Amino acid sequence: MGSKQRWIAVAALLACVLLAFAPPAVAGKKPVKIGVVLPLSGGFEIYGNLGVRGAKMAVAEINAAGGVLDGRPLELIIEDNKTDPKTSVEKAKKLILRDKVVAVMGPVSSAARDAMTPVAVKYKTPLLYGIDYEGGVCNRYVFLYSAIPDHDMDKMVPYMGQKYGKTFYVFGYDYVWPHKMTEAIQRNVDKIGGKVVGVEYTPFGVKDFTPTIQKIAKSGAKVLMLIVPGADGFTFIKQFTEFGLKDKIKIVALASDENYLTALTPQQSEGIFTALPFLASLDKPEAKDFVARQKKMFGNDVVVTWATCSHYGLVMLLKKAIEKAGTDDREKIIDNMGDLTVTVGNGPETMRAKDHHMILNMLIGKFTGGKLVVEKDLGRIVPSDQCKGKDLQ
Amino acid sequence: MWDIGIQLLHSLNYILVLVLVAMGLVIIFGLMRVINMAHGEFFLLGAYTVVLTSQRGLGFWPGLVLAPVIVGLVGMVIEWAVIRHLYHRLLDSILATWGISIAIKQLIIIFFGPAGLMIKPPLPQSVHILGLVYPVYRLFIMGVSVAVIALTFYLFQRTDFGLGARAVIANRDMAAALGINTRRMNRVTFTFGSALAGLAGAVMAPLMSCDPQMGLGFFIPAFLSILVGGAGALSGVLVGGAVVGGGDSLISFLFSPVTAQIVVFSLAIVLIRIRPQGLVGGRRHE
Amino acid sequence: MSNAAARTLRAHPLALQLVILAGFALFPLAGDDYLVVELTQYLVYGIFAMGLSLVWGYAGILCFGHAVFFGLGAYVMALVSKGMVPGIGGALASGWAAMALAVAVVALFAVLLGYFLFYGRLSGPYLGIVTLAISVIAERVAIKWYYIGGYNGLTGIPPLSLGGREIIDIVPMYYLIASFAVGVYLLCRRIVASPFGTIVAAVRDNEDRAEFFGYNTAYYKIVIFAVGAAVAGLAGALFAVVTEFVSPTMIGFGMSTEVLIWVALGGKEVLLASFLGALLVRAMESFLSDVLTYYWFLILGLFFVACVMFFPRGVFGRLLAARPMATGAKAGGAGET
Amino acid sequence: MDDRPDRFVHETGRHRVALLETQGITKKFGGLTAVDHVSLKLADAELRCIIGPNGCGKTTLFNLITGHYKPSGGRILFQGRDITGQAVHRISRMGIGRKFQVPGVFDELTVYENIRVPFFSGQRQPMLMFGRMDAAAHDEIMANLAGIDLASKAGEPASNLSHGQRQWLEIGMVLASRPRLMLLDEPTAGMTVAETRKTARLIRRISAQTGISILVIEHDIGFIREIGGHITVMYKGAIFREGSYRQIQEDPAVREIYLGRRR
Repeated sequence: MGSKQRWIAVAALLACVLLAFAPPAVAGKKPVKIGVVLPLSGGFEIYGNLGVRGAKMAVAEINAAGGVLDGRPLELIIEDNKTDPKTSVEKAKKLILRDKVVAVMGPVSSAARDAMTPVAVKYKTPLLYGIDYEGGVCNRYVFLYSAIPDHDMDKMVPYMGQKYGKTFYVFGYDYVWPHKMTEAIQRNVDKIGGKVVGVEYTPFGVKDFTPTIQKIAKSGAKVLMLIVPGADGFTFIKQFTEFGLKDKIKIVALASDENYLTALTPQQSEGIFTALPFLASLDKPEAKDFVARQKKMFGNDVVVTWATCSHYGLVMLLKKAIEKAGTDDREKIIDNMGDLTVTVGNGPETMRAKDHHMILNMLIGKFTGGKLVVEKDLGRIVPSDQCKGKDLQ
Repeated sequence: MWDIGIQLLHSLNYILVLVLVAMGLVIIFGLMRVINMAHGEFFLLGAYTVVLTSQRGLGFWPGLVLAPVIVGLVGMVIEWAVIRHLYHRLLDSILATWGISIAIKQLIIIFFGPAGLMIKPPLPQSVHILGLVYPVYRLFIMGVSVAVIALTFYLFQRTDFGLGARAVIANRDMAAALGINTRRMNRVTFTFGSALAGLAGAVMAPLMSCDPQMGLGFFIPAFLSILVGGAGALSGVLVGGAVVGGGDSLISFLFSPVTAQIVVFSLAIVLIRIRPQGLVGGRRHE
Repeated sequence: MSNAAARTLRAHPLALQLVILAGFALFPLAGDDYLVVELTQYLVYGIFAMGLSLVWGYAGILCFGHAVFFGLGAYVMALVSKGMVPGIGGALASGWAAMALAVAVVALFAVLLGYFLFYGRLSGPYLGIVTLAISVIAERVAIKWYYIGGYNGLTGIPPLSLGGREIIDIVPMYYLIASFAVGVYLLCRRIVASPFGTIVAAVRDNEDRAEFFGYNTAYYKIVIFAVGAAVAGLAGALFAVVTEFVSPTMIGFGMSTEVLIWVALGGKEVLLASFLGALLVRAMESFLSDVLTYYWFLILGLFFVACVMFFPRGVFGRLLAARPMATGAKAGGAGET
Repeated sequence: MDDRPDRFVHETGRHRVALLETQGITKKFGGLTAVDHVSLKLADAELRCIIGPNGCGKTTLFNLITGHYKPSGGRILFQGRDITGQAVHRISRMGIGRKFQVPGVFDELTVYENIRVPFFSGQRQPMLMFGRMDAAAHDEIMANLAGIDLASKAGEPASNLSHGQRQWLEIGMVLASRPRLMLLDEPTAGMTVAETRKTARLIRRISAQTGISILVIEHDIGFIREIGGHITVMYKGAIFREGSYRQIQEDPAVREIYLGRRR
């Protein structure tokens, strides 16, 4: 190959690389853009898809009602973060710098959220997070529509202890969220005078849990706090059931929701407990209405869970904040987002201004006969101040 | 003291599972010197064959029969299309099979979605062993594993095919000169190894949630087993499986699964470094 | 293109590289902010790819765990500059010192690992599997170790400062990383063209023969392994600066395989080809993976197989293969820095 | 061939001192004794051929000298130092260069680079990753290439060379490593008659101009005659005869072992 051809070929390839970056066409109208960074692949896509459906429905309803700021429509720009923190950062930067979104919604894992937070701060863009987490975030630019241990473990542990016995075993994934949840469980077990007889963590992707199951069986625990959501959790429950332990030891599966119904047989899921702010089977008018609207928009087979609600709620909060601020200026939206109340699927819920966490209505759910039903309505729960009196600003 | 018995039972279970997965790998590596990085995905294909038959209402058992056939055929096609061009390029065959593994995994995601899928347990009963409720299906797995090991050993130690295969392992050029069709031998071996991986996947599927990432979880321990035991001899995989599987199971029980993985992997690496020929590997030529 | 320009290029093969350099230098003038931010990150990946190119392309060491060095560099950078390492504070914890320390730690680690691997005469497939297992272990340890952030990683890594001013804005950051990329490229080229580089290539080609010429081949493998690792470690440290966070996904198997694909597709035997391979794959992924979703990885996987089978020198390898010393036309021809 | 003065002139002051000496060197493989108490002395600047039927232990003897095999018994002295059982690269660094039976060139490197690899083996320079070639080194490499008639192929990868050229290239490589002793294992295997003659002249010229001691394993009678020098005949692992070309050629016992082999 001569130098000339070589030069042309390289130039062409380089041009391809650079052209791939070409800026997008300018839109005719000016919608208010909301960025979404959720996992649509890579492991947590179940939650990602739920969030996307919640947000989509909220945007559709708001636009049908005339949009915001004198008729400007909302527009969702959805990016897949592949359940990966690096990609989350890339996508967040893209949404903020190129698409000029007013807010970024997502992601699912705490790791990705922590990675995205500096981006939100650097570019002064609100980050709207809608998944349960371990608590403790205090940041002007981060809003969390999340159940934290104050919401669930503070109620769940005493309830289980009273009903089934005060010996607990904790089995979780080996990362930050399960560890923090273990601390909350330990705190509450101590409070009721019970005992944590064993704590065990597992890496991702383990396929045979027999050593752990054997340990749990021997431990004398009455209640197993299972902090292994997703596919590995299904595998665990399946093997746990096969070893015939479900009758002796009650399982509280953290973050378990309606998705478990499709993955597990009724026999396998029977009797598992969970604590959530919303259940699709909740007998309240707003809950029934919310589920019906989801089914109308996404078909009758759609799974509706608390994650759908939280992302829907976040868009609603954002819309209220935009209207209250009267502008799409991001700092002004942040200033106006506090202490707003929305009703999604389970009564009115409020985003506190002082720490950007939610006052939620909580439920204890139980898997019964292939359904997830309400075992106990815990009512409105006000969590402790996650900023501990520090100033958010 | 029953604890020890129970622990032994659990360890044996995991060891047999590991050996079942590693068997196809060791045949391909021993005979063809090809590291099949797509082995985990062949396992995956086997598992998803069972998922498919279950979804179609055919249930588990037809899937169990179909899986080795289908995956064996896939293996045969891949051998024909890719592997046979790379026999003289060992490192390239690693990379190529690894590219294939990415493609197969993506195909599975495209057809079945990325989420974990579960099938109904085919043998939900359990029996009492050592005062322990033990699932019958686990006994079935152990039975299948023992049968596969016995069959493979029979095939390689007692049949003409096995004699030819061992001749090829010992000296490929000489075997070819003696009229053994090494080309055909490679094809048969790769197909057989793939079929074993498919069978392993199908057998293991009811135990767990099947997701597209499940292959890797078995591939690495299986491979370490082979290298620890010694790739040259079939019996190496038994020893290696016992070391890696037994170690993992025991440390999981005594400490935690996380520790087990780190410790077992590290020990395996050190063992491979000290004895590259494996624990039962023969003398190396000086 | 005019004939005169073509003639100039023919006369100076270096001009090709200068044209590419100019393209990168002028890029911020044309692109919008986001593109500059993206390209900044790709440049870091490109540096990482050059590190693997040295180890794999030039020394023939197939390493399935190169992200271990990348991740280690990033973690050391984060820990030191955040003042989380006991005993290291003050001036030592400044960004530049942290970066130097990151590179040094990675190089040292690679020497130890290399000593362990190469004096054991592990090679080919064994080395592949062992390095793969090492990357899995590294990721697992990073997830398990809470002091370094566990699964969530570390955030809030302070920016580098130059002449008393912090480099946080988009364009200065781009030029900072770009100059690192150019510097690393020139350095690596120099190494490759040196007598040392020739011997490394000889060891790759025929280890026994090289040994018989009196070369301690394990020593050469360890040194080039450490250099490639140090480059990856530098890339990791830069990555920590650019993205302001580190997490276990940067140290594990997934990242290791990604860089392997970039380098294989670009052309492992040529530094610049590996570098451009990283840029090309990342840029295509950024735009195609949204359009093609799952099919993107299917295509990438199949393309990778095709590349291994039919184009072992990658997309750019043949194009950019410049062997200045090969002709023997002029002594010292490689030192055109 | 060109007549330029060769650049690889070594000091040849200490004639008559045995450069290499094997004392009863023995190698057993299981029950087979491949090399059986071989005692051999090679003087400085000597050119010697080793002949013998296939399997008589010639190549094994080379492998013992270069450290590829550890001897079962006996000692090897090089320049009076005991080198028995030393590592391959150490022995090589002491100044024993070897050309293998199968051409051991670096296929992926250019011809020029092939010479470059051994060229630096005696220097500290390879340690320096940023070291450059100086003009003198370059000239020396080109002179070496000219000596083996490959200067015009400098930029081509070695895989492009013909079989004979690869053999010469390897001789050039061994020379570039500045050995005191060269072991050449069948340097003309597979060559045409013309190539063989050219190779013989090349080796003779190297011997005459550089004073390097050369030990050659060969079968080709024409080559051996062309080379001249002393001949050692090996048979069944042991030294069978030693003498000049004429003495060996006329020895009926030598004919016997060769004829015996053909039968």
